[in-house]
Amino acid sequence: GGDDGGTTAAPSGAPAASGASIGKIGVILPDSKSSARWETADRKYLKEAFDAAGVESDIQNAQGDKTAFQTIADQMITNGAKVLVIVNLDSGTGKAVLDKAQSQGVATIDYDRLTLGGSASYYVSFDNEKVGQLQGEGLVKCLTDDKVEKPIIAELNGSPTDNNATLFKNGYDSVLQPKYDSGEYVKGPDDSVPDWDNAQAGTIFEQQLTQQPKIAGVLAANDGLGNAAIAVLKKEKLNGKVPVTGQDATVQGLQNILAGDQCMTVYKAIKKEADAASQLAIALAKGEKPAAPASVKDPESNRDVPSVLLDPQAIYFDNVKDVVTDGYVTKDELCTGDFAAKCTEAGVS
Amino acid sequence: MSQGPVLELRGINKSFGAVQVLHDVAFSAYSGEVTALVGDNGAGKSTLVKCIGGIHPSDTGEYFFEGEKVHVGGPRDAAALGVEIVYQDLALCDNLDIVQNMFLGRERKSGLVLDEASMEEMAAKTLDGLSVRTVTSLRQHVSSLSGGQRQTVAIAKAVLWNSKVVILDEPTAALGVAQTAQVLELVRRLADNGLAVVLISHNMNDVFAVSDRVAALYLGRMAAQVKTSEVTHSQVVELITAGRSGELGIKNDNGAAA
Amino acid sequence: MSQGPVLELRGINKSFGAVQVLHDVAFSAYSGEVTALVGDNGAGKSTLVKCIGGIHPSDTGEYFFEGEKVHVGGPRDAAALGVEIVYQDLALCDNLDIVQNMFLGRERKSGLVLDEASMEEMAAKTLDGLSVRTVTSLRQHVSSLSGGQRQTVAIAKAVLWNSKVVILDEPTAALGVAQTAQVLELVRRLADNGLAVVLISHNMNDVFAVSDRVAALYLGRMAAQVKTSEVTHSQVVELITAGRSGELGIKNDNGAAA
Amino acid sequence: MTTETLPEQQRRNDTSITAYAGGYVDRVRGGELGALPAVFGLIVLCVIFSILRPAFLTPGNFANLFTQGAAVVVIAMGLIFVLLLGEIDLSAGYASGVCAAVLAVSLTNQGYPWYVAVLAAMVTGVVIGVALGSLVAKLGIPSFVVTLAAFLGFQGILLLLVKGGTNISIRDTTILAIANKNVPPIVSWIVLVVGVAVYAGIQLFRARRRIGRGLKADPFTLIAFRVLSLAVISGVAVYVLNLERSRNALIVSLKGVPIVVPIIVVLLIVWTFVLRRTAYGRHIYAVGGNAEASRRAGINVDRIRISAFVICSFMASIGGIIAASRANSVDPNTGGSDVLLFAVGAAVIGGTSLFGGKGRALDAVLGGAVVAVIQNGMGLMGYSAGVKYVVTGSVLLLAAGVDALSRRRAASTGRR
Amino acid sequence: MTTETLPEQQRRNDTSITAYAGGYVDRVRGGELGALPAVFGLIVLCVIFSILRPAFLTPGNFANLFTQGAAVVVIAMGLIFVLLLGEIDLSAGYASGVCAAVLAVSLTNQGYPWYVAVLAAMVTGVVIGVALGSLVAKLGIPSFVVTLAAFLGFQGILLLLVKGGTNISIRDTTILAIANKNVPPIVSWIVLVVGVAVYAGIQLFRARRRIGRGLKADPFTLIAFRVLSLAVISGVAVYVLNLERSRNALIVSLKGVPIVVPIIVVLLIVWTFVLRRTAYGRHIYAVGGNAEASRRAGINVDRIRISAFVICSFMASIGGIIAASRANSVDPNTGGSDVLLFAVGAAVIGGTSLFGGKGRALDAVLGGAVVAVIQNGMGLMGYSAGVKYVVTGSVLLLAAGVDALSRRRAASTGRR
Ligand SMILES: Nc1ncnc2c1ncn2[C@@H]1O[C@H](COP(=O)(O)OP(=O)(O)OP(=O)(O)O)[C@@H](O)[C@H]1O
Ligand SMILES: Nc1ncnc2c1ncn2[C@@H]1O[C@H](COP(=O)(O)OP(=O)(O)OP(=O)(O)O)[C@@H](O)[C@H]1O
Ligand SMILES: [Mg+2]
Ligand SMILES: [Mg+2]
Repeated sequence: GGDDGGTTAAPSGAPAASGASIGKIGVILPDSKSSARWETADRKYLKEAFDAAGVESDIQNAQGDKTAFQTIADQMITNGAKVLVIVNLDSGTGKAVLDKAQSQGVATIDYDRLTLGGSASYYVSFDNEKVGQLQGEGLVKCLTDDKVEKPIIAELNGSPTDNNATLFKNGYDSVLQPKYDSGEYVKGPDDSVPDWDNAQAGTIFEQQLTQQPKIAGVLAANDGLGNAAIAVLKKEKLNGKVPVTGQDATVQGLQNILAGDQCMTVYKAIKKEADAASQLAIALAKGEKPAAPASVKDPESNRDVPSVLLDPQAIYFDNVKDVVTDGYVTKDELCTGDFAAKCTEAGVS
Repeated sequence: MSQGPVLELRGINKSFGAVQVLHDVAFSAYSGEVTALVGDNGAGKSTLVKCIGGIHPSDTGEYFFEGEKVHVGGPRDAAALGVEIVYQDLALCDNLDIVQNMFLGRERKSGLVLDEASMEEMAAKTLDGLSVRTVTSLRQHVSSLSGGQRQTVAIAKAVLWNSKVVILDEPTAALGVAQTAQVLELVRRLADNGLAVVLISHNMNDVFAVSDRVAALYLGRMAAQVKTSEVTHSQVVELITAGRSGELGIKNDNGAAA
Repeated sequence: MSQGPVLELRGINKSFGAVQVLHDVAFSAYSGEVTALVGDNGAGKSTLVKCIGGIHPSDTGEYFFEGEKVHVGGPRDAAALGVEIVYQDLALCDNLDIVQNMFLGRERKSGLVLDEASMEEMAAKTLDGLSVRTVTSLRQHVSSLSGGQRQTVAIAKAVLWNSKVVILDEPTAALGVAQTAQVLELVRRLADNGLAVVLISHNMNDVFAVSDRVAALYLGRMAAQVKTSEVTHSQVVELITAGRSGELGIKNDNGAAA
Repeated sequence: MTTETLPEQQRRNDTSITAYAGGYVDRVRGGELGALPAVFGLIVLCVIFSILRPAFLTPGNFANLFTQGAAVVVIAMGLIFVLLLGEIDLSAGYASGVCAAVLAVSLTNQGYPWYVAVLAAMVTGVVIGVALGSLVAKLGIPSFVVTLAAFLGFQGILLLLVKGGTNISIRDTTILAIANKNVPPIVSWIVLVVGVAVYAGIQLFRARRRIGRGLKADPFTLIAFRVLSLAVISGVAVYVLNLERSRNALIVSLKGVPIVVPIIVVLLIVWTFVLRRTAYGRHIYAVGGNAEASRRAGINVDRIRISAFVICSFMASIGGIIAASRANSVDPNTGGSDVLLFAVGAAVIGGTSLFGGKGRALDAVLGGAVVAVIQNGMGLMGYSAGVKYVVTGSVLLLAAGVDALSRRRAASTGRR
Repeated sequence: MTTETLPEQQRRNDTSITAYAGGYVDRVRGGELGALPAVFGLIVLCVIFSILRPAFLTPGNFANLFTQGAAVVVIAMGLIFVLLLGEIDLSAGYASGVCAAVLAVSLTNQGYPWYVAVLAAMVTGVVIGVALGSLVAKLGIPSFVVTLAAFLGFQGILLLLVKGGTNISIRDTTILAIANKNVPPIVSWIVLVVGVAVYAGIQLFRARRRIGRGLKADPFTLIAFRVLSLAVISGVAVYVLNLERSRNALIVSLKGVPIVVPIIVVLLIVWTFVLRRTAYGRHIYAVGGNAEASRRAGINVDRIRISAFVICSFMASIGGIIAASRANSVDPNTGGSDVLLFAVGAAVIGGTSLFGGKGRALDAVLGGAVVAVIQNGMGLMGYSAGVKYVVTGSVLLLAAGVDALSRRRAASTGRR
């Protein structure tokens, strides 16, 4: 937390004066509701990195609204940004923004999401399909540990309007589908949760369970959805018996893992991603042309986009401590009340 | 002058839920004559008028116009027949001005565009004839008019058209002395021009001053429809308050209203 | 019986936007007397009543009640002084029934709970006294009432309370013969009981039948306020339509309304 | 001049049940349908879902229905006060979210006991209501604009409270119990019997008093019929809810009336009482029906307006607490997405008018039930996201269409 | 009995500009404020933002304002027809999304030329309007419920059209030009001159005709003043938009009036004409003011209702096309999130009443401008997500508060 104080302070310092040296960097985050990471982690880390380099920055959030997304981009260009770092809401608006920036001589970076057919100079990301894959593998691991025979799997997918949710689903289905096909697992209910809304997720999962009382594993696309499923399972004291997956390594998710209610979560070391992006951005702002370690082929334009790709990490009870060690979650937040003992057990220090 | 009635209703029944308001009512209006429709409060006069105007569908009953049986399913049907009505609750649109209200539903156009100038001219002429002195502007919203001014607008609206039957439901209730005289004069003039005029009023002087026939409703039943010249003031009052007067009126009055 | 007036207004001016409706109007009402307020349509009678009732704030002017200067900022202030008004546009809530409307704002309670039974009883008694025969149920919504029935409910609502001044704005406009007689009788009775009654009416017969004083408004100016016994029928009509009559009335009438 | 007896008086003694039943049929035919259309729509929906998915008819699903619909019903109940005035509160959903966040922060971050946290949430609701109501009543800004601004503002406050998008878990067992635990069967039976007895007592007492004063009263047979229906319907509901519905009854027994049910019943009784039996409730209807007439009748219209917003936001805070309990956590979406639309929709489907002056607390429950049944039933169908939206919309339209068609008569008799 | 001259007639010749100006001041004092409050709120906002962020005042930002606000303004303009009747269309946002999706599918997936695709989108809009309008007018289901169902249904249809979560790119240059290209400067000057001349001509012609008939007409000085103001304001706007606003003009020149501007101006003129100068427009106001009186006047109320929904959905389709052009793509969120609330909010801020009977096409533009300025200005401020929501809400309230306070007098003179 604590992001508001920092950002509001920045623009109040005279923008034109200090920006003259190496120009300003604009960052557009996608929303604040699909995942906690944007406002709590990305904003913080990017800000820290820019401040440390003494570069002026403007970090804004489009709140899931494409129109707002484009408006913010317009405003940043108006405000004199030299580099634009965007997390697109969809490739269409993303491309519109990138093209407009390019036409105005503003350098661009695709952050976390590749804009198909876009013109970004660089792409920095975790692999979203990989995230899904880890979730699928995690669920398989927990089910195998519990030695469940022919488990019925329920899937709680992310927002139907969110392309990332589709990517996650591609990832975990690539693990689960072969098992369904071979008859090892049974495919149960499979629903999307509008707006990643946890309250609706609760109702949806409750109905999945009514429809199919023998659900033995839940693939929930993030920690919030996972928690909603766990809340329902708790009513029947099925929590801990039915493994549930997650994503984002939120305090809530980690605590659920410590309590044994959640099987795993996927941790994306956002600091690394943010650092990589901010380094590229600063270099671009200085007029340099840094090299990238990898490249990704844009399937739409067949362009090789210079890229920095980072690996997501699956978190189970045993390696919860990694997240704390990384500083992504503090021990104080995590090990409150009853969780202190669990933390010790899990080796969190 | 009296041939057959231009407007004739037979056997009209009308209930609102459990309450029967009109019982087997017959009513006629003749061209060139003023028919006064009288009755106590709640007798069903306005309801009868609304049935004539197609506002309420009647439950049963027949509707003849110029001798032919017609079906009036809504206000547009009535207007098409040439029946103009001033309702007691003065159906005006408060958010429109005087001219707009007067021409509502029958705006004058030149091409696609409204012909405001000619409408304003006609409205001014009609209102002038009704003794309204205090209206500051014809472009005033009717919501800001006094009670009498509203009533005048409603009357002016109804007499602006070439119709065959004009029905006025208590048109002078809110009018001043001079305006009332003007409206009564207008009523007479309309009848003399060959229209059938129906006038609802509680004022017996007015009724006797202008009407040719009197129809008295008593608790939803038609007590009598007679020539004005054949009855006296007090007979009509008796018909209104008791439903009968000597020979006239409802024979077997059991007094049940509902 | 006449000491000082219980209600007195002085120098009331009231404009709506560009239109000045009341010009320096003075008006008094005396306990035990019926004051008739007359005037042509749009003369400003209802506006004056609304200023008394606190519905519209007057632009300038003084308001005395029982000899003391008071400020009436809204309907609640007027009601607190003991002024009850029946407005011409009958302020009733269409979505409530007769009893609910009659006791609106002054419901009877036993403890926290509304005392429906006693309210219904009182309402029935009051309405019985006003000759309403056709109301089927006191629990009928007022939206389904006839014009006269609505007016009766509004009158009954105002006379239900122990007030010092009762103002009736054209109370008999929609009423039948019998009901009008009842209301006029009621007006007289209220005055005889020591209340100050103000009656607005366009009917000169009614005015002369019950009133002790006549106040005539002409185009927003007070033309005259005189004892009824001292003027003739035609003098009052002249005051209404021309603003003066011989000695009486506005001296330098320039006829400008606006 | 004649002083005949009022027909009213003639009717006063005509209080037989047949006359009453006849009157009811007439009223229904005349368009005063009350709860009928919503109930009818509800029955149609339930029959359809039961046929398509037998799981719909299980006791477990019946219990789920209540907890799933509770928050929307409670918010809708508050909204009815605002709607009765012809106003709207777009922010009620996020207001519930903010209150839930206050609850969660007090409980989890600050470690206060549950009653302090609940109090804090409710006070937040009241404060919000006072602020919104004052802006609408005193400044005269249209409520749509005020609450649209609040809708945005509260979204921000919610985000700030939950620190930019994290979920705050709720672990307090008392709060969690609200939406997740049940009343012991024996208690529910006792409450049911006492409740029905009290209801019967009040009805009889009132009828006695009216007859004592010579007024028309409900016939005793009708009262008996009402009491009996209440007893049967609630008895069946309690019986079904008291059946074992656990999937593994050996490990954990799951039976009883969910705790939210008595909460909703109490709120329904309280607000119905307020609206129908107090002067305040009467004034709400009056202001909604004709604000100017109410002002002339001496009602303090501003105060009524403000109070309605206070009640609305207060109920939103309770809705927020229920939602937080049900989700075991609070996140920036709590009270967001379609909560508000569904709550207003519930009120309107129940029969409340958006133009003011017409509505009952029961509307929220009936309309909320329709919304909850649709969502519950659709959850069993296993459609893909797109199809699900389309079918949900169509079903909603179907339920509302049944309602509208059965109300058609109302229009034809001139009452709208 | 006396036939005095009407004061009206006395006044008819009193057409001097001073009398007129006096009348205007009186009208304003009397509460007939027209566009003043919204304009005033707009100016306050612009001043504040300009002081806080000088970048707000650049030509580039001025041009952005138009493209940013265009879709909402267009949708709001259609909504005004529905609001004028006292109805609501919750589905207008997603209807624009569906139409945009039809456009995108026709263009990109089916490869039709742009005019076919635009036609398909518009026809979709009209069909939607007919469906919604018929359900409201013929079946009598409350519009809130019908359009809530449609709101859900269209979300689903949109998802199905764009196949779950992906998006469809638009590459057709004609469509892309709508929101992204500009009118050549010379053309805009010519159109401006011709437009002002035509306006002046119409005004003069009308005044002549009225005077010819002996009616009160606007004095020539007033007409001159109006024409001059129009010329100056639009002249300045065109001048600023024709300035070079590219940041590196060598690479690419960026100047001219964005193409959406003439589109909005044309729509504004057309709908203003329809509402003010045709019988149809008159009937819209009449039905919104008093549906029963309109029915009695012989107006086909059902047809008016249906047509209003048709216009609303048709305008939504145009809004959708503009949105698609601006976003270069269509995805399942097109027309979603707060588009609808902002559109209704724009209409209400502009001065349209939700109770019907009061509103103008211009309201959509003025209110839309307020909304666009707020979003534009907030985009320059660099707040975090939560703070931004809160500040946006407060600023909206501020703009509406200015409006409400300046309208206060209206209430005190008894006109609401
Ligand atoms: N929509 C309605 N629903 C129920 N009852 C109604 C409705 N409209 C009218 N009534 C009842 O029908 C009866 C006749 O009403 P109507 O308005 O026709 O009387 P009226 O003769 O015009 O009386 P008035 O002289 O007072 O205007 C009244 O008792 C009234 O209460
Ligand atoms: N709110 C308002 N705005 C503008 N003008 C108004 C308003 N209210 C009344 N007027 C005007 O003030 C004048 C006086 O109206 P008022 O209602 O007081 O007349 P009145 O004497 O009661 O007439 P009537 O006998 O017709 O009821 C009328 O010309 C009317 O048009
Ligand atoms: Mg009548
Ligand atoms: Mg008057």
